[in-house]
Amino acid sequence: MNANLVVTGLTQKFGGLTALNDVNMEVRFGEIVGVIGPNGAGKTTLFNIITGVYQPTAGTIMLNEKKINGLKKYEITRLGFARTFQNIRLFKQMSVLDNVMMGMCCRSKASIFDNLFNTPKKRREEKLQEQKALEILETMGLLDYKYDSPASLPYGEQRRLEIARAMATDATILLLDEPAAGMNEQETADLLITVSKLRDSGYTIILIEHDMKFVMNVCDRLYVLNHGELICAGTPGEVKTNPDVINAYLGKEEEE
Amino acid sequence: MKSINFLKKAWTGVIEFIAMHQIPIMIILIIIVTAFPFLTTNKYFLRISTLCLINIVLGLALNLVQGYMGQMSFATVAFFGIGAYAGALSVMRLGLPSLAAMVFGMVTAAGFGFLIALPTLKLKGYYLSIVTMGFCEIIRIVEMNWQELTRGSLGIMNIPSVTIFGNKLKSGRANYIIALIILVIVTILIKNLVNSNFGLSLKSIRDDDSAAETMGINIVHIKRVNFIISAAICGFVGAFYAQYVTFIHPSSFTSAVSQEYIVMIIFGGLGSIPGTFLGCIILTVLPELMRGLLQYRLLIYGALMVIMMNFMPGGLLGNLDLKLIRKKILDRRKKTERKGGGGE
Amino acid sequence: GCGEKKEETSSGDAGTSEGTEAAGNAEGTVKIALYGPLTGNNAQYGLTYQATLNALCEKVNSEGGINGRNVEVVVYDDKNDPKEALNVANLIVSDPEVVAVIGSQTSSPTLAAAPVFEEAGIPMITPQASHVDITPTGDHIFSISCLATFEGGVIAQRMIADGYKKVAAIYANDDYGLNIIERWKTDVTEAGLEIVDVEEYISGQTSDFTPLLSKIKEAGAEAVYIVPSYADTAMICTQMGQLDMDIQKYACSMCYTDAFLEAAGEASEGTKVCNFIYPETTDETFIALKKLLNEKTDMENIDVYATNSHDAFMLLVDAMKEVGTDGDAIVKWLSNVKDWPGACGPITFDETRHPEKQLFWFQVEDGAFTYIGQ
Amino acid sequence: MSILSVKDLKVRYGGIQALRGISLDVNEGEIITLIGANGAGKSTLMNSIMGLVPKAAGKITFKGEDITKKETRKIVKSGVILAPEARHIFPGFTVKDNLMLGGYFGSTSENEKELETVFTLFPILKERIHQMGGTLSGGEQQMLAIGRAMMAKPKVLMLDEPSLGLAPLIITDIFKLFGRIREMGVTIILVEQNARMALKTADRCYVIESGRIVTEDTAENLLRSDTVVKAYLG
Amino acid sequence: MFLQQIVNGLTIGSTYALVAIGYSLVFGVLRLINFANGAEYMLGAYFIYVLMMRFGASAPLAVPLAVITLGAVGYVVDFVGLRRLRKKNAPRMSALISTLGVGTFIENAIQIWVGTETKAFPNFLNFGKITIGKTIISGTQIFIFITCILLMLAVSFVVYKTKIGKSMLAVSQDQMCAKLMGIDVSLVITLTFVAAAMLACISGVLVGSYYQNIDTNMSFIVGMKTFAAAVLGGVGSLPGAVLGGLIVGLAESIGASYISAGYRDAIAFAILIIVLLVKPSGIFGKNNVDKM
Ligand SMILES: Nc1ncnc2c1ncn2[C@@H]1O[C@H](COP(=O)(O)OP(=O)(O)OP(=O)(O)O)[C@@H](O)[C@H]1O
Ligand SMILES: Nc1ncnc2c1ncn2[C@@H]1O[C@H](COP(=O)(O)OP(=O)(O)OP(=O)(O)O)[C@@H](O)[C@H]1O
Ligand SMILES: [Mg+2]
Ligand SMILES: [Mg+2]
Repeated sequence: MNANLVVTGLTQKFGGLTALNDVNMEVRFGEIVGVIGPNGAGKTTLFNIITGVYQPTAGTIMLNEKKINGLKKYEITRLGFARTFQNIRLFKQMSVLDNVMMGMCCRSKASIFDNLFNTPKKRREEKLQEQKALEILETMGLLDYKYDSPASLPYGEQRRLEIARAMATDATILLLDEPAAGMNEQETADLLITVSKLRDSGYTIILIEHDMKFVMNVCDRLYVLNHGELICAGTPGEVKTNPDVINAYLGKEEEE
Repeated sequence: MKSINFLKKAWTGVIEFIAMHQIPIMIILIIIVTAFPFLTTNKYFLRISTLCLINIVLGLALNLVQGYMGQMSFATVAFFGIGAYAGALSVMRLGLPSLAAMVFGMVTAAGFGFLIALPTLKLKGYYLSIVTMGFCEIIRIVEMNWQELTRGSLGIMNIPSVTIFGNKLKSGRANYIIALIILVIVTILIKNLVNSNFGLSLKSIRDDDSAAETMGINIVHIKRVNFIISAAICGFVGAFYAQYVTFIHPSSFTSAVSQEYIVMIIFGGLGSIPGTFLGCIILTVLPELMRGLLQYRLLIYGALMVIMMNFMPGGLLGNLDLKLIRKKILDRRKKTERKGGGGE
Repeated sequence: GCGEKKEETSSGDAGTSEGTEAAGNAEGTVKIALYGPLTGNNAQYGLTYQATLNALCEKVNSEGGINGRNVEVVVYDDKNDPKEALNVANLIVSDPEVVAVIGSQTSSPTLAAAPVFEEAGIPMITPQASHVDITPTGDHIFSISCLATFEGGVIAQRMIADGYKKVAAIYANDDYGLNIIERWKTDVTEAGLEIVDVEEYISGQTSDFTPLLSKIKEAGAEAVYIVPSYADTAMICTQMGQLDMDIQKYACSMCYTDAFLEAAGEASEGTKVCNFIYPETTDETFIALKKLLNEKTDMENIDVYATNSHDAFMLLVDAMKEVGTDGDAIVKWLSNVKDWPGACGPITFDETRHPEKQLFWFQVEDGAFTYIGQ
Repeated sequence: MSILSVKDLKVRYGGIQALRGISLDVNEGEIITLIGANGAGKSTLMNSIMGLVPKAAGKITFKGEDITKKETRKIVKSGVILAPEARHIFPGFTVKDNLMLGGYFGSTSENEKELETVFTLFPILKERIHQMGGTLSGGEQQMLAIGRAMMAKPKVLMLDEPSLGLAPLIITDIFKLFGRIREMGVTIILVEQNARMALKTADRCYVIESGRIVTEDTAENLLRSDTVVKAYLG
Repeated sequence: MFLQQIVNGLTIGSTYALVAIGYSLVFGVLRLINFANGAEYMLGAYFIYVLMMRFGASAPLAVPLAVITLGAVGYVVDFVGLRRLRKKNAPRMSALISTLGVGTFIENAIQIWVGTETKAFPNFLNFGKITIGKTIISGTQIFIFITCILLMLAVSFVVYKTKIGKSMLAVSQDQMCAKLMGIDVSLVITLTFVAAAMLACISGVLVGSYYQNIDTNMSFIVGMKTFAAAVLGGVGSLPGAVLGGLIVGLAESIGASYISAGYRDAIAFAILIIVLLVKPSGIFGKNNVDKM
């Protein structure tokens, strides 16, 4: 199988600080890949580079053998990437439904004139969009909140809404930054099911998470970063027993 | 306490009623405002109501930038002025017919909008505000100084009135109707726009622009298009305004006047079309009602502004989204129906 | 010409309003509207108008009014803003009882509003606005002030007579300044003087003139004509002092006021100022007006704002005493007045519906104006 | 002796009733934990103790003194400190400035000393000492928020989801730390999604559901209780 | 002449700078444009005018009295216009309109109280002149420039080096969190308003005495230009505000003499726009990193 997303020699420096150093990585179609590592290891930075927030100091990112770094943020999204944010960033003055529908705007075929004159084409498109948005909300279990303001949602639901919004962009690759943070064990378990379902419906998923139970159960492969260096890559089983990883990240006293 | 609660309930009731019957209410309103000039012969009433209509159009255009895109802009009046001058000059020097002059005003203003949007919309927040303020001042100073074209501070006088099919429409009544037609069209266009994908993109830029861009929105493009649409609307009414008042002067197009529009739409409620209507009408009519107070007028006006903001910080109808309310109510009804149906 | 183009509705309006007035108001008061800046940056002038007219109105009424009918002055504020002036004008014409209008102070609000009165057939007299384009609006529009260009010519003559060779000017590019400077330039150049520098600025938003003055100084002018109103002129004088500029200054009639002396202080010494009023005049109208205003208001020295508004008001009163309150009749009467005794000299409207007047020259000496000739 | 007690506290956000009459007592020197589903009202409870949200009804006392209506700053001064949900560090201040502000009422020399303790706990913060708070990684920000709360030398330390976004190794560390802090006589109120961890550290626990306390017991008992295990421990 | 223009430009520039510091201060703490600032500046000058010209007070008495009174006005502005809004967590726009309302109120109150005609202002800063070559520098100009720099240094010291300054900066970033640190947020904000009003008063007085003239026009124009100056330097940065003020002053003075006097303000604004296009956050403004 061909690798879908290939990251080679990625380096990111902030002044004197090297947040990422020569990181190589491959993600294949339909996989769930986890990125783990201690705090400040550079995981979020990796996401930021992939989605075009930062321009890397060195290295390339290829999607289907096409270089994507250097593109603008919105161009990358239109290639099929979508992400969630570690610090939740929902649109606070828009309803939950609008937050999701907003994700579809980048795929809209309606021109500005269609929008101004409310042409049948635009109305048709909007109807489809709304239907799809409601479906996505339903999958994420947020349908009851659809007209609420996202700020009034509990933290965990806000995280789900972020995923819903990302899905709405019609992405094929989802980048989830700590999707389970702030969720209790029950909710994490639900999320696990949701994420697996997403994979089954064809999404490729890259996720960052500190909840090891979640990561080990859902990911096909893991990359471990430490101080910006890739220290280990492999299946959850391999990673779990890697002494470097245990030393730097997991800790020895795994009780459960 | 109880009475406040009661008021609140009554208020939500009214809003819900309006939300549910938008179309009939609109029709009734349009009939009333269309009939208005035929019920009065008072020129002053006509003048003020025509001004209200023009102000609402400008308020709506500004709201597009400030309410939906979240950028305080002082450029509204600059574009209005550009439209007015372009319209007046094109009628007087090029001999364009009225409607063509309005289109010319619109295109000119949109052109300027494009020019300043090109580099400046990368700026955010107050940085954009000050640039638009500077732009407004520069335009006014050009209007003042380019005497060969604009007659500077002498103003342009004797601008021919609006002509339709060769008939000069000098009466207040005819101008009122034209202004009303412009307003209705602009309102429909803006309503369409903000309720579309474009509107969603705008609102998301307002709430969090980097997140919006990460969700695939070309924010520079959207902002620019929006800015230009707003400028075009201002230019169009500007050209109409020139032909309506027949005398234009740079002092009508200062950033201080822009500030008045900013106040109007914040007063009415940012990001709300009915709010803009209300804010613009109240703040156009109120100073007129207070004429009798002479020099105390502005003093009281200032005090009212503070009091109003203290008690209704979001403006009269801030972020009131009738479409959303309607959807909510329909949704609620559906649910209760379903429950009721299950019971049987 | 304009009268024929009038639309049905508006001429209908005018007809009905006059009809009701004639029928229902025969014994009632006669309303004269005054509009001008009562707030904003020029409010002091509007307030002077208001005070003068109120005093006069009281006097006229106590002397029996207009053929037994009382006069009432209704006041409107235009903030010196053309847009507001238009609102106010429409408000005034929609009051059927208003017979005539006095207003406004500067040219742009006057220009903006004049067509409205012309169309409604209401006579309007502007006490101050001097722009050439105002009275051509229509035959209902009169001005008490000389054309702005007139003063430019007078000052040019004075400079020529005083024998200066290199002259400069500084003016605000408002309606007044623009009008006046052209005339001055032509006259001065025709007489063979060299104009070394002419500086313009935007009025109302400039308080720092040093860049302009430094340029004038550098250009080596011997005399400078300072066109703007007293406040700016005072500031210009002060700043000339700070820049050690020892040049003869000429100022316009608006500077003939104590406020100018006070504001400019020492820096005003030597400035030559022209004025329409000669304070030691024996003119009866002027003395009577001064007495009245000294009694009724807190004005001590009366200025052109008081005299001109007096003239406008009393002209209207006299007209109405003779021909009644019909607009066209008043216009006809006004057009025919000859040497009507105004507070600064007799008034006769020429074909431009402006009067001709005489200017007197003064020089500031020891903080006071000294008469130096006509 | 109860150091902090809450009586019948009610809080409303517009139409939403977030707290429907909460009562609890915290004894000096114990660790209590609040568990409950998302949106149960845990953060609201902490925020209202701090005087950040207006209360509809109820009474809060600290050391016998009524602090229901007190300003936040006075509550902080008397020694009740909150490390809020979602970190809320100052993005435009350096790590050091953030920490120094935590010791707002302390003298500079005291703060310098305290700083060292925080740095031994979170060495990475020392490496980032001159970095702007806003550019820190999520976990680093969380450490900063905890460290900053400790700088104030609290008598009652309230932590709203302190383990959010922290690596497993650090989580075990901070829970150990809580034990140590308690030894120093500090009372701790802990809100955690990681309920198992929290219960293991805590003395007592309140379970909150939709703005009401439904269960109150010792942590040990709850760890054994079927319903709680089922609902919150998965 | 060029040097003369520089001197002139620096002088007006310093007066802009003084007001701009006030803007930056309030903006730095509240992220709010205080539209009442221009009115406070005007009120300061008029207050001195009334004290000295109507009541015959001497300058050493009148100036401190005016500065203190303006401090009180700043307090009232905050109390009347903003305190309630703060409690309600109202959007920033409404606070802005509220300050605009207060500003309108003050300006019109002055017009009613003192009248709109230009007033002669006592020249109590008359320190003579120095002539260097063809360039004349008056003592007043030097005084204004030095006062401006000193005040900037003093305010910068307070903001960047003291605890109260730290509190101000904390409040500017996150009010809720500032409260949790134990900062008296309301007090900090009030103090900021008081300080800004006092600064505005000082510059109003200096400007009045420099031109020996005050009028009711002074607030809007200066408000606009100093707002521009503050943004040019980078809003929230005090040295930036001063630099911005000086640049606007110089641009005006040099633009007026070498390009066109009619276009002088246009030139100042054009420079502002160009600078912002090159450096979107102003000269000393920090580029906020938006970490995702
Ligand atoms: N814009 C920036 N400027 C300076 N330093 C930065 C910037 N962004 C990130 N860093 C630093 O780079 C390092 C990596 O940050 P990153 O956010 O990628 O960590 P992370 O792996 O996501 O950690 P966590 O699990 O805590 O979220 C951190 O030490 C952070 O302080
Ligand atoms: N600012 C707010 N405006 C409106 N509703 C709010 C606000 N903050 C919280 N709520 C509502 O109050 C209730 C309690 O919220 P709170 O944040 O206290 O819950 P929590 O127990 O801390 O949940 P979480 O585990 O998600 O942090 C929720 O229903 C939430 O939707
Ligand atoms: Mg991270
Ligand atoms: Mg919470």
